[in-house]
Amino acid sequence: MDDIKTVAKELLTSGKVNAVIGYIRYGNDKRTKPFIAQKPEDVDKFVINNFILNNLAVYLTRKEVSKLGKVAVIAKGCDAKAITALIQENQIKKEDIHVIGINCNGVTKDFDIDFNSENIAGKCLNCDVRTPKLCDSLVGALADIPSGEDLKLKMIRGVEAKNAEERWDYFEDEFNKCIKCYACRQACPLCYCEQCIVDKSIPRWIESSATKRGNFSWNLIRAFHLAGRCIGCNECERACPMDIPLSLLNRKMAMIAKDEFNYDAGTDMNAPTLVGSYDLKDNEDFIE
Amino acid sequence: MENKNQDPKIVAFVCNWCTYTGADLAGTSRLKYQPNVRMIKLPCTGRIDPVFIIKAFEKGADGVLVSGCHPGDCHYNAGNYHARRRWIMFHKLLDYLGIDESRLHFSWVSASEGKKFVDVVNAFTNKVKAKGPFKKYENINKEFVING
Amino acid sequence: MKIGVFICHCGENIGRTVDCARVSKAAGFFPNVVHSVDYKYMCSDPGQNIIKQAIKDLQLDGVVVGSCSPHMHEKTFRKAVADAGVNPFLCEIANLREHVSWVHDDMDVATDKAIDLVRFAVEKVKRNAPLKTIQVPVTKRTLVIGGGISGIQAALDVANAGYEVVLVEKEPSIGGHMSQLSETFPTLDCSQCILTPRMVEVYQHPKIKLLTYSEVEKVEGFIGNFKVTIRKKARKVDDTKCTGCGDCMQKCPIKKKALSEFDENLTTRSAIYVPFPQAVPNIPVIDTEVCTYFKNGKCSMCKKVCGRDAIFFEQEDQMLTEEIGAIIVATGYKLYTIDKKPKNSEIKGYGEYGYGKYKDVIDGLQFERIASASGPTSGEFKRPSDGKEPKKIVFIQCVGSRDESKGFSYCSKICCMYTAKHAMLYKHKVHDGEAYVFYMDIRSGGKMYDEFVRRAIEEDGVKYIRGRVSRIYEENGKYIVKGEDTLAGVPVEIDADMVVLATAMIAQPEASKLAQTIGIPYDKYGYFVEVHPKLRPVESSSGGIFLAGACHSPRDIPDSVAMASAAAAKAMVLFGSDMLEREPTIALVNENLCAGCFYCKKVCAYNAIEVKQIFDRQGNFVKEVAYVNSGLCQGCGTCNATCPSKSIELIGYTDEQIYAEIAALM
Amino acid sequence: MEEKIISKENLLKLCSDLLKNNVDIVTPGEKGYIKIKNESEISLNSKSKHTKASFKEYVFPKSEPIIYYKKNQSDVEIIEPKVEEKTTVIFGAKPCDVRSISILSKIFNWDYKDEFFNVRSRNTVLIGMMCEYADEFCFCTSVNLSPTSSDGSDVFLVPHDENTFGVKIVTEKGADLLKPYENYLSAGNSEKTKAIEASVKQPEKVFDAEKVRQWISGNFENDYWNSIGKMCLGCAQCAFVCPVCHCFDIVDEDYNYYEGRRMKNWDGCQFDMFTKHASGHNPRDDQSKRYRQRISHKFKYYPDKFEEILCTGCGRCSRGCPVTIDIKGIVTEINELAIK
Amino acid sequence: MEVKEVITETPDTTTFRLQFKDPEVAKSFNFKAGQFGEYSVFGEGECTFCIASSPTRMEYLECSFKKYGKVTSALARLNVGDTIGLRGPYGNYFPIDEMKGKNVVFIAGGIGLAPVRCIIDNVLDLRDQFKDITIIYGARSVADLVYKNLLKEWQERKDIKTIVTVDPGGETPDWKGEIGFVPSIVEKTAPKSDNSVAIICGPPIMIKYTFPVMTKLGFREDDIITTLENRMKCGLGKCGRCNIGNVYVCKDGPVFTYTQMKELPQEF
Repeated sequence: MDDIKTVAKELLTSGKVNAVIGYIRYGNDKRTKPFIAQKPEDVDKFVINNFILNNLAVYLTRKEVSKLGKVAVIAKGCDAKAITALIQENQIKKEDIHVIGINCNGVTKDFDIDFNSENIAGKCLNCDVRTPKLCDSLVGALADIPSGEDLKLKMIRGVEAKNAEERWDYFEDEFNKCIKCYACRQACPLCYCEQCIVDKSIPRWIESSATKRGNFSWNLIRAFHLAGRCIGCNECERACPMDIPLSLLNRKMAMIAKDEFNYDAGTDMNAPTLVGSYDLKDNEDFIE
Repeated sequence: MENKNQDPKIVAFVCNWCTYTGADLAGTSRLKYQPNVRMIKLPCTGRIDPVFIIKAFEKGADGVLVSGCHPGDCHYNAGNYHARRRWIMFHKLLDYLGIDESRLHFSWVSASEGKKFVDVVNAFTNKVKAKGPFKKYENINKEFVING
Repeated sequence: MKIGVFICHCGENIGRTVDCARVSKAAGFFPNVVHSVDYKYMCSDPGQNIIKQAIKDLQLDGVVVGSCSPHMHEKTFRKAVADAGVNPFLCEIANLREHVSWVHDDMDVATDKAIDLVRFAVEKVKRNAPLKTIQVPVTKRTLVIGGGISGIQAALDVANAGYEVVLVEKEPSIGGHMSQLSETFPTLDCSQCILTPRMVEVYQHPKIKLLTYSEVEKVEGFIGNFKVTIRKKARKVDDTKCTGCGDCMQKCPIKKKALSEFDENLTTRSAIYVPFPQAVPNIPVIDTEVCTYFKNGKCSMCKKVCGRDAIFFEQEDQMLTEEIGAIIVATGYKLYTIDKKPKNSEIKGYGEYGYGKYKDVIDGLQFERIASASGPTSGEFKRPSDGKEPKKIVFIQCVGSRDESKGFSYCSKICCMYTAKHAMLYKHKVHDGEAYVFYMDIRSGGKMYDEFVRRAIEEDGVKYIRGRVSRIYEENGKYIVKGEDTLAGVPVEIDADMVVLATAMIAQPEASKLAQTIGIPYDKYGYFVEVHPKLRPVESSSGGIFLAGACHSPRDIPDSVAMASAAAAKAMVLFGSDMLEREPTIALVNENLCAGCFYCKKVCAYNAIEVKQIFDRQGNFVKEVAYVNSGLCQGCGTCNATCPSKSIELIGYTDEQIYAEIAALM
Repeated sequence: MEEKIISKENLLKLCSDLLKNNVDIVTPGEKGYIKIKNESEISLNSKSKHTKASFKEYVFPKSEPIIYYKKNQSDVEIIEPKVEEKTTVIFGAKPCDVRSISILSKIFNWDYKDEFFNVRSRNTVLIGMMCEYADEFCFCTSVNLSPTSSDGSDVFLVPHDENTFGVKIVTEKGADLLKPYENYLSAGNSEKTKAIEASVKQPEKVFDAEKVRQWISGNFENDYWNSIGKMCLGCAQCAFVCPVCHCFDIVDEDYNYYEGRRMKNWDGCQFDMFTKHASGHNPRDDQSKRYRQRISHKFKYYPDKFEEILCTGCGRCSRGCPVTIDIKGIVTEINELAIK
Repeated sequence: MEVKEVITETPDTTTFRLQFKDPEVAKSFNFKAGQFGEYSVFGEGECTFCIASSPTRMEYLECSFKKYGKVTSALARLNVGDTIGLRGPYGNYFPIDEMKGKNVVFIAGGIGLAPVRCIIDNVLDLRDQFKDITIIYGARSVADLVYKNLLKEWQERKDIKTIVTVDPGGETPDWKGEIGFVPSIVEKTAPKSDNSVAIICGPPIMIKYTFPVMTKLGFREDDIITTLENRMKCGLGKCGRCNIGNVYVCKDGPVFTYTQMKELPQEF
């Protein structure tokens, strides 16, 4: 793993960047945590393995990090998609960051479990960006990754197969677990609003109470605000302390975007965004 | 034909230039329609945010009607195109979440389509009436019942 | 905040189905409502005085009027409120007439609905902000789209008033359909003789910039401040050098390949051509579809003969932008082509009349060309097929018009008159000829119009048969016209030498596209729609865009000219003041909350959102935020709905106001 | 303290009886602390990992109405909701979780007494169970608790073997609960209990809370806080899953035009909005300041005021943190800084 | 409580004169100068500000607020006769008994006059128990001055010294008062510092620059008293929002001396 260290060290010593955001091991071998290296010697702690779950793009829009000046960030393919989307949405400028892409060999669903076909994260199974599309330098080598069953897709199909009433009941129960800690929002690289709509009090569109009604609206609007934007890193679901299967929403929305508009979020930084553009031929079967 | 107790409750979000004016035309033409719809006038369908629809359901609407200018006719050139794209995503999301699709109706009604306005309102009112109260939403609102 | 509610009975109009007293009583109990009354006619002077007095007596700072549609009297009431010293934008209208009393029968139910609507308005007005109208400067230049008689008239009127005009015509010459006509009804004066001087006047007018062979590509901006992009199509002839000598056309080896549009395909023209000899400007264009040079590069005869070196094969389309204050749309009409059934159309057409199949079955404009002294036959009546003089002509009216199953349900208005004219012209020249007219009704309203038709029948012996023609077929060099005389109740069969179809006037095929480009509504036929059929017949619903001539609906020359002058007058009214007042419903950015994703910018159709950089007190860059150019913003609110954090809000329709309305649903 | 023995079978019978007698039973399971419908849902596993969230919401709900109001023209009628007096048994909670109630009751009872909390906690019987789970995030011993501490429990269970439990009856409330079911209990074996307790592996004590408190007092402005603030994403997951975080928000919600309720909702000091004034001024405008508040409140302010550390060492906040900000690690580092 | 009178102080500042609907409550309600209340508009929420009237004048309560957020906007819409909720009084209060027999200096900026006005009125009602009284009040502009009538009344009184100032640029052509920022006016006025107590309230920036001036003038840190404003919700020392160090502003404050404030984490 000298590669990442060499690259990161070079970036820091040459002064090309003021900080490198990467991963360090924490606790046991099956856990990492994000780390911001500001001194060349800090990068010695950097690791790249199958437990680098965090999407570090989330740090790029944070005021505490942007204060640091130009930063480099280690990005898996999915993370690089988030960076692309952030550039599309004017949150960062390509020239202000340095993306250290990694040839990704998949990650686990969560920390503290073995990396194998059972525990591989769903997003890695059919990944088409194991080599990030957007990167300034690239480290690591691709290796075979375990194949596994895409359980989340299966769950989505399962939900789709239910009738409307069952679907409502299912989501009502899931959303009812929500405690409004907003970890999903904070962990999302694309939730960068200065003030979330749920915190807006004039008017309060979404009730901040963790009641059925407030939870339903919140989860619905969160999914809608990410429609055509979510790049599928699944950090929201991992961050949720109540185990609400948020990817069922986000992924479904991405599937709709693909079906309806052949749109993939975070693949082209110059492309028009899904919401914000239109086509004269957009489907209007449902409009009388 | 008219229902005294004003149920179901239907909220309509309409644009000022087409549907609102179309409804005016229905009035000038003295076309009768069912009285359940309460219209909220907006400048353009582009102004209609999905949260409006959610809020209307939260506040007890049994149905929501959204209507504006036909594609190409937008007073603001493209507001309805942007709106249409949002609605595509939104109505699919609602459907996925199990919100009964038939409680949300999208339509294009131009300023000259007083008759179509009446038809849309009547058909939708009948549909919602047949469905009865929006039980699912009532259920999540019901938590609210005063227990003091 | 103290709100007054004023319920109007509108005579009986509201009062008949809405219990206005109950509405005003209920409204009196709404929070913040301190005064609530009803009155017979709120919009009348005494009615307005009730409002003004209440404002003064009770220090109201919000007013709700339950009356007719805001589209009717919002302005009236806002002015009344302003007269009493309250900001006019603190007045809201509840539409109790068009949306309640006129559409419901049951009084209880209608009254309940009225109460709800008043409650919405009260909740909204509570959250209205006192606003000031926005003043924007007016560019005192007019764009006239279309160089037919309507466009010419409008352009000349505006220009003669001293304002600059840009006249855009898509064909190589101005003149439009009127230049094709022979004589005009009811006076039978020569069409070209009265039109040509006006065309020349346009060409020479110092205030008119004439752009022929050009089309409007894009219209941005708004009333008083349009930015119009015009595509000046490549003529392949340098118009600054060309003198219009015509040598090129003489020498052009292509003579027969192209049909003359001006002569309605009855003759041919060269590849480099002017549509007709009196064209303005008299500068040819090269039809690159047929020109040999453009096909295989072999010929360049015109270039060789041009003494001025004006042929410019490499010329490309040019884009011009013009700053414009008002737009007059005068794009005219087309005739219904009946030989082919239009694609994806429900129109079935009149295949049974054989138009397109039989050379001597022609439409009205073709007949005009034949009758015209400048036409292919120099005004002599010769039929297209063999050049023989037709001895028996059948004219059929309402081909396409007033016929929903085969064409359009409207009346094309001019056919009765021009058919009478055609028959008359024919009879004047072919004294032994017979002219038959099949008609449904004769519609000849207008000064000297009915007299004209009478003259055709009574003096010139044109035979009018009331009834429809079912079929036309050829037999022994004659066209057998089978129809029915519905007055006599007998079938009729005429062996004609020629048949003239008075086909419907229809909108230009590209009218809907143009309407979308400039942002005006159009009806299902493609005709542009006026904002009010009676009181504002020449204005489109988009401010600063006016309508003239047959692009609005079928009409004859005097009507078109009158409408053109009216549109010109409307433009000049706009130019009467230097500044324009605009509704202050525009978007406003909360810079603290804006995260600068610029989704608002993406959805703005007016380029009204700009990027603004924010710096802290020490001058360090903090972030980029959206900034609304209040001159460009039109207040559609699409940005507001798109903004995920609601950091941009449409004043007058803020989220808070809409929320309050929804919450007032109960 | 009286001690008894109960077999697993009887324990489940006991639960079954309680359920029949309209007592709510809340017990930790895979999906967190849940209210069970059937005693078979109970898993008595002292080796299980902590649930993701604590049982805090059963005494201090995530959202609860504190008043209802009905408005008419200019008058308002106020209806105060009543908390249902219904016994809830928290069954098989870990000692660290059990302790949270007594810590919380300090804040809810100094000066004004919060009846919403008090009614619920009064009706809650805590049956704790010895804990044999310790991972790298556990640090109960560092905050003066232990896996075998019955402190805070009304009844405390110590598994003797798979099918037998030592039952310590700690409080009168605990005794009252068990009284009707005495026949399920047999005589205790405190020797065995003691031996088992002694054999439980205790998490290593990694810091001295007093030293930490002192360091915080003198290091309000220390660069250390920035190093954490930089990494923290500012979600309130840590506060919401914490057994003793108790900050809340009060908002009004309209039900319809005339009626509504005033809600008390969990809130967290890591939110930017938490202290933001309406004017836009924010005393804690930076994540490092907010994280400093979190640590200071837990290890200095609360101890200063209530002589109680506002932390039970359960490690939930760290386990669940999306970016693995580990409170144990941080306080240990502070401890090291303090020693230096 | 019922709104009895609405006084518009500035375009965005309003004063309410309130009376209890229930006479029983009115009788039992008492408070001390410096305490605050939680005012609520049902459906919109609660908002915290001090009681601006003096406890010596119990026929009504007064409060003043500036339109900033959801609740204050809703309050601003209310009319005479409308109902609002009040919880309180909460918090501590100015040590009026300890101030007796001393010179008192009141310094306020902007809407910060509201809490100070309460104690000013209180002191003025017991005028003979105090020595020299100086009031220094400033606002951004003439239009932003609150309690204009009261200011006039104070300025006319011979037994107190009242100085009103506006920030440079905020004056109107006919402005007769001082022009300058509050701290510099305080320095210029130089009120007596021995046997004196100063009460200061205003925007954070004003407080920050006034403290050093006070010390320079010789005031003891214990005799400089201010009242803090923090975001509050419960007012009961529970919700954790107003927590600074180990104090809850809503219980242990809002009144603090300069000495106490220096001991707290600098987080306000």
